[in-house]
Amino acid sequence: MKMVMAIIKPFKLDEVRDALTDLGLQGLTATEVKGFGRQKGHTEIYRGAEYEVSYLPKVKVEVVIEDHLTDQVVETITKTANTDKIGDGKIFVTEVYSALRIRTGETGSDAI
Amino acid sequence: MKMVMAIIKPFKLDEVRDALTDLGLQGLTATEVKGFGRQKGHTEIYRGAEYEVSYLPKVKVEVVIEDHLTDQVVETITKTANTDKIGDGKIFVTEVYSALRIRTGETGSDAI
Amino acid sequence: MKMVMAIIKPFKLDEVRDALTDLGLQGLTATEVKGFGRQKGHTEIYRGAEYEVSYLPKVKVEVVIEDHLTDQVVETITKTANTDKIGDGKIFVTEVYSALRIRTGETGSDAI
Amino acid sequence: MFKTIFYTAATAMAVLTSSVPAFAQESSLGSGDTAWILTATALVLFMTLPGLALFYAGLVRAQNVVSVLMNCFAIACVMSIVWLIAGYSIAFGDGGSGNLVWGGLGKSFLSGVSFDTLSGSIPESLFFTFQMTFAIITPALIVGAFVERIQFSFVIIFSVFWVLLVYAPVVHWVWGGGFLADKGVIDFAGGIVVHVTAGVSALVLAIMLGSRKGFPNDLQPPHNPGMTMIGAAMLWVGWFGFNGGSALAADGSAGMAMTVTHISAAAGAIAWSSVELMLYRKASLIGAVTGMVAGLATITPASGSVGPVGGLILGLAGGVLCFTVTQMVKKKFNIDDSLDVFAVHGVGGALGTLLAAIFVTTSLGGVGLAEGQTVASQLGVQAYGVLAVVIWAALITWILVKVLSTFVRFRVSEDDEEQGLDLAMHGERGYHNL
Amino acid sequence: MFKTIFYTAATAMAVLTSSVPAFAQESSLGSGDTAWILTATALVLFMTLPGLALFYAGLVRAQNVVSVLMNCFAIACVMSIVWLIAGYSIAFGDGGSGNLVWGGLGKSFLSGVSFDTLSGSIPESLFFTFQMTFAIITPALIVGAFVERIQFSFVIIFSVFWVLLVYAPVVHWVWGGGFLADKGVIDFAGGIVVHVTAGVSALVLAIMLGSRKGFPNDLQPPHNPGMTMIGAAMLWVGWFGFNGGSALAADGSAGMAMTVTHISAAAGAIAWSSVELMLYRKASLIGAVTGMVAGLATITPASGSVGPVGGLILGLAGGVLCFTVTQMVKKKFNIDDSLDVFAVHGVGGALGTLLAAIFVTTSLGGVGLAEGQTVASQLGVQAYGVLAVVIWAALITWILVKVLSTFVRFRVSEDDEEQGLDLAMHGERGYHNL
Amino acid sequence: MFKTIFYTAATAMAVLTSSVPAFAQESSLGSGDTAWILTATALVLFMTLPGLALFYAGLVRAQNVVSVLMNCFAIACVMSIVWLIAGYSIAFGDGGSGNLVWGGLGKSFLSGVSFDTLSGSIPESLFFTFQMTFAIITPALIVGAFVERIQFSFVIIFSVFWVLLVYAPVVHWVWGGGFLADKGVIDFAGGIVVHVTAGVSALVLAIMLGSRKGFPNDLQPPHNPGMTMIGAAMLWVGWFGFNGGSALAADGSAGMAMTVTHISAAAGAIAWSSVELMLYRKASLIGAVTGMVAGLATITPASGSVGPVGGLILGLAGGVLCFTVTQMVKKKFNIDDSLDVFAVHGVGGALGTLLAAIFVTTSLGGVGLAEGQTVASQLGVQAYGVLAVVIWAALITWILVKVLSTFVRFRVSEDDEEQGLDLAMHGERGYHNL
Ligand SMILES: Nc1ncnc2c1ncn2[C@@H]1O[C@H](COP(=O)(O)OP(=O)(O)O)[C@@H](O)[C@H]1O
Ligand SMILES: Nc1ncnc2c1ncn2[C@@H]1O[C@H](COP(=O)(O)OP(=O)(O)O)[C@@H](O)[C@H]1O
Ligand SMILES: Nc1ncnc2c1ncn2[C@@H]1O[C@H](COP(=O)(O)OP(=O)(O)O)[C@@H](O)[C@H]1O
Repeated sequence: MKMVMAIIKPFKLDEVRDALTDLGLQGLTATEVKGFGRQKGHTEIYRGAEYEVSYLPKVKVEVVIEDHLTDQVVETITKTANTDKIGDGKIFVTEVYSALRIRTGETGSDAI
Repeated sequence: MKMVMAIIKPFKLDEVRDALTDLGLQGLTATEVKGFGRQKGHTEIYRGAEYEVSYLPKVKVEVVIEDHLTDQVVETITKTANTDKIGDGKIFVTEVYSALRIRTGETGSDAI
Repeated sequence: MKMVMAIIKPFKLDEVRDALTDLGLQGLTATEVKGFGRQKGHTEIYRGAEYEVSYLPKVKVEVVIEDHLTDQVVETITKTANTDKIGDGKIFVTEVYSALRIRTGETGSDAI
Repeated sequence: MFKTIFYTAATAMAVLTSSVPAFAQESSLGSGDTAWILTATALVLFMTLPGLALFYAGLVRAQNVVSVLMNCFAIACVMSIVWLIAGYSIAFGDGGSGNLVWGGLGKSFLSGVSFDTLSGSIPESLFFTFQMTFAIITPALIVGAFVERIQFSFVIIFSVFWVLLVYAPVVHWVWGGGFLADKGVIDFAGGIVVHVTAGVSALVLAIMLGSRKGFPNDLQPPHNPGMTMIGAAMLWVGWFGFNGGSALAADGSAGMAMTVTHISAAAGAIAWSSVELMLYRKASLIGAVTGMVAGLATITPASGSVGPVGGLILGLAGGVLCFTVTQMVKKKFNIDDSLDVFAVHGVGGALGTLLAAIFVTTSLGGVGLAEGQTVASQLGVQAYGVLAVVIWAALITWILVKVLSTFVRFRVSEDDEEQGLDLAMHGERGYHNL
Repeated sequence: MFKTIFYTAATAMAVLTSSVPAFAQESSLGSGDTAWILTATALVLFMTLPGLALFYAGLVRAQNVVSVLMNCFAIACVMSIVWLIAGYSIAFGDGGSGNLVWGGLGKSFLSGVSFDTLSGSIPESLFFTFQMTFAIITPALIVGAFVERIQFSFVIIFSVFWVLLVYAPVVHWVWGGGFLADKGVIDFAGGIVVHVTAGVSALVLAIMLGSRKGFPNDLQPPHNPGMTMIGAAMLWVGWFGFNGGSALAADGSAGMAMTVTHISAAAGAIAWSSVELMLYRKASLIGAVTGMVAGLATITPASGSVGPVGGLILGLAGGVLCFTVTQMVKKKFNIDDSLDVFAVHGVGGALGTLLAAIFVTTSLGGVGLAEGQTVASQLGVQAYGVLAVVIWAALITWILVKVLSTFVRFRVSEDDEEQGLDLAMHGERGYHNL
Repeated sequence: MFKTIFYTAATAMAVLTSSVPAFAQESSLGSGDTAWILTATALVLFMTLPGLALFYAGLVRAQNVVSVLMNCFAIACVMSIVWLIAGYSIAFGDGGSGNLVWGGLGKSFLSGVSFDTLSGSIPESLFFTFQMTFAIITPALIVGAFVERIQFSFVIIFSVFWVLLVYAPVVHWVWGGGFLADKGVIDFAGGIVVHVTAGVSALVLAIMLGSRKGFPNDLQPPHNPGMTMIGAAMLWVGWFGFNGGSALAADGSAGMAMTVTHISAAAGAIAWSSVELMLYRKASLIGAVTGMVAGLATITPASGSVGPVGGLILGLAGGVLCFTVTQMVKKKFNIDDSLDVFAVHGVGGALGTLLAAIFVTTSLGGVGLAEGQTVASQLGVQAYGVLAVVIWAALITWILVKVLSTFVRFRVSEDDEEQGLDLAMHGERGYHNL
């Protein structure tokens, strides 16, 4: 199995989730994160003092899938999360050694 | 080494941590996440307008362990986090290439 | 490619990021997490009732890099995040199978 | 307010005012009355700052919380100066031959008003400030229509013209001796003057501005219902000053106004919650406090005329009707009057204005109709008043938006809307919790 | 309140009232007094909405914040209508031959009360509304006992019966000419009427409902101490209206009531913080504001009788005693009176009621005992009053819970408790910060 | 306050007081005046609790929110007792031969003050409590200078001495018949007494304590601008009691004080926002509310003397000047007066005190100079007053810090500063949102 981890813009989460559901995926996990990258943060000024906010709010999507779906999933996310603007994010794929559904104890591809 | 990543129900965190401590593990990291899965979110109605909240609050537990503990740890989490209800969550296991304790520079199994 | 995942003290985030930027890295992702480890939490007392807060606020830094940078990155983080006090955190390294920049579709080391 | 009473219910008032001897001579200061209006002024300012601001801010996304607070705050500041420069004069000046339509500019900058000038039994400086707090909250009410997508500078510029061209003239018509006062319209504390003007203009603005991205099915829920409830509670408390203070005296009229105001607020909340319970099997906090505001808007014009049972019935009616219209505006007409300004304030204010004609009768516990009026004739007068103001407010708002939007940007860019107005308009974020 | 004074301290009051000529003739409206009670009414409503609501809401889990706010808000709405329908009449009506125990139903719906009906020197409509705000906050205080696990509908139904069967009768006994007034009980602003009734009923409810899951060792800490402090600050400010307004006049009695109230609040906070410092080496914000409430509950019954030094001592005593009982209830008796209603309000109110008998004496700076009373005899009267009300409140609460819980669900399901009442009961969440 | 008026502007006041007959005989209680000061007292307490506390708490890191709230709350409690024990007596007692510098200890514990003792037309107990709320907010203002790094116990101990040695004497000098009153200094509601004393002492403290870690380039932004705005709104509303209440009567002076206060607040906000717009192209919420406070601080000393146009100009001047000094303190002098107490309060208060000499003239709409004064001579008196108090406040603060810091820890450890004072000092955290 693989875990596809995508860092995307927060307002794209719903679209990405819908697109993955359309592929037949049943679950994913999302986390609010702070992104540092080429896209720069901003400066806030309070009473004339400047405060650098160097990060941007992003969402990290983690979805575990069967190996053969990898390309399809990566492609789908790429297409859906794209806005053609800097800061659209990244997709990383890692290997998952095993998976298990807590409720039933099922493992492997039954678990995801 | 392995990283066991478990997505569980938030109120199970304390129990899971206690159970892992009983196994002799000394540390873990928990993150608040939003889970999308078979267990569905809910609808909130404000002034007659419906708002779908499609995710559920979950906690992601990440714990890095020596290889030989993998089965035991997975089993322990499975048992402790189980409520027999949908949405109990998943356990994923991935490979960890190396580990290091920042304070001392120790590496490998000494680091965790 | 590798993903270096470091659990550090929150106020060290800025320094770590600056140090990695100095190495030429262009991006990373940070997440607020709750750490459980040798460093213990604290007890809060409200109206005479005690509440154990067993976790500590930590920040998880995830940065994906080319393989040959691994040692350098781990070393840099170790040096920067160190305060010589308990709870300084850990660094874990995992294998990344592939990377992709959503905006451009670039992959591999171009993507990070 | 008090002038209306003079025109429409002089006989009935005789009973009340008998206990306030100072009233007769007009020229002596009543320290009890002054004490109460000083307080009432503080209470009505409190309704906007922070009451209404919080009420509205809790209902938007977390990325727009600063923007909503800032809209209300900036309106409060700018309208105060506008009121000093010309608003008060237009509303309460002596318009001479044109007095039926406006009060002229003779009282600009409070010219001629000194420390010891009186207005009834209170200092005129105080009457000015009390009225200023009304001139603050009325344009601030409109904010609910255009949150999360409007350009900040447009809000301010629009509000300035709106207060001068819609609000101040209508105040003059109803409370300043203008043509509606002449007709005998009953509007004790601003059902027409405040709620109908704001509600109608809000609807027009919402239509012209267009819906928020995601309306109606993909919006984010109110980010902080508790904040909305705090604001609502402050509105309730402050409304005692709004309606009770409109008696312009510390007397039985103020006391009864406070009583019926309270009863109507409670009844409005109960009505709205009951409808929710029937429809959704759950009563929400946001629903309850919205019903409360509906009850308050409904009682406002009638709060000097009706008794406790009248208050109860107006509150219940307001709660149910405003709920219904809220649904219609969103679902039938697909209009994104985002925080329901028209449905709650416009409709509530109009409803109360009409019902006042019925519940003012002594048989229903009210102070009684003015001499020569019947329920039917008074109802006609009330409807006439509402209609005239609806047309005026809608028309001027439409013209103002058309004209101003050629000079000032009206709506923010899509990117700014997505990111939230806090950063885009004010360079601030509402929450930094790490 | 003022009636008590007539019964118990007529001589002492003569001094005070001499400066309020209107008092003698009873039939003329005092605009200064009216101004103050209008204000005081707003202040007391402010104590509940949003004061108490915030005070309590900050102390629970983030998943129950809406629920606590909604409990307080809904109680405020429903009790207002109950007060109009029958509560006020039971409390302040003329019960004829049964007047020692209740006031009958003759004043239901304020029947017979018009715009110019007076009660003392203020409009009766105002007196009604002022008292209504007390009838709101008293059942709202009980909310602290059952948060995070009670069924919402039970709260409302229970509160209706409780106000009619416990609160309104006790008001009549003490302030409405009932048997405790007859005995000469001193309870200026509601130590017995408000704090003892609420505190005792809270304890009974907490026992019958059972503890929250996780009590006592595995609870989550208060989710927002700052929210609790905001609420506490509003309680302090509002209490000026509560105690100062209970003079029902703007005079020296009101002034001194405000002074001793303030001193006692400050002293209570200092006392509680000092105990914390000694025990834990840290003074917490939640501790300080809890001590403040203890000081306020303690001074309440005595606030028309004692001088500044009396206020200081009552506050210190209240802070220390309430802290102690807080520990006992939780740790010794293992009762989850979740937000310490009994320990803070019940105990504080009773303590102040007893100490009033001592500090009322002129040698200690008070207004003096009523003619014919000694400290000992007055202490007996006070103890009798507290005891009678403790028994009545406990008994009726017990019966009410037994009976009502056969019709209405009392406690939520375990799942709902875990998930939090906000979603389970109201379909809302308190915080949506993304 | 009122005494100043007697000394400095007796002629002008004659006009005003003519409408308050009770004033002449001094011995009879005015229930309208009393009603207003009861209210004003509640309003001024509300300014600190929770107003100022929230205003400040929103500006710090989330890890210090409890600490800031606790500082304000604890100061309120402790200063109340200090005021009872000695502060009031030092300020308003009769100092006999030393009366030019202090009032002695004859009124300690309100000795000799009973329920019916009057001060002017209000109960002296009420005058005491009204003044107490000033003695609370003034040291609480200083909190802004040392947040996020000071030891809690130092705050309390320092404040006790500061109120006794700086605040109470200065009150005596200006309002209690001391040497500045003698000179004829105009300071209606505390420009010198409150804002200059607090501002100057804040600056000295900030310098002696040193900057926060990360100052000036690496600080975290205000964690909750909305919280700051809520506090600011409460300050605005409460300031009506502060300035309007300083008339100590419900009359034209109070009415006009409220009017000019409001106008100046609005003008200050507009001025500050305009500067921001010019410099940064965005107007921030925090900027607007800071300008509002600057406008309020500026009008405070002049609020009994100037007319509406005076209020407008003072507000604008205050907004611009305070903004400028804010920048200078931080950027030029590199002083971490963290929440700009000196730049906003110290400078605003001093500016208003000086400008009062100009705008008091009848030709500019004011009440007129005292007999025998010219603008120039009055300006001299005002400058003399400001200077004397600046020196005294700075000197005593410096000595106090030097002496006290040898007994009590002054600044927390670096670890505690990093972790935040909430946990380190109070064992609490501000937010627990899971
Ligand atoms: N090497 C990396 N490792 C982990 N996360 C990264 C890395 N580079 C970028 N990111 C994440 O991706 C986000 C977008 O990257 P950025 O460089 O801003 O734009 P783009 O994706 O268009 O190249 C960043 O905010 C950060 O969260
Ligand atoms: N394929 C997946 N990849 C990542 N996370 C998943 C995946 N499937 C489920 N999850 C996580 O597990 C949680 C529980 O899954 P769900 O399908 O609701 O119930 P169950 O665990 O009982 O099958 C989800 O809320 C989500 O956070
Ligand atoms: N085995 C582990 N797996 C995952 N995270 C861990 C593990 N051990 C420790 N951590 C994380 O590292 C943090 C620091 O660890 P701790 O034992 O407190 O101190 P130190 O790093 O000095 O050994 C913890 O708070 C936790 O977040």
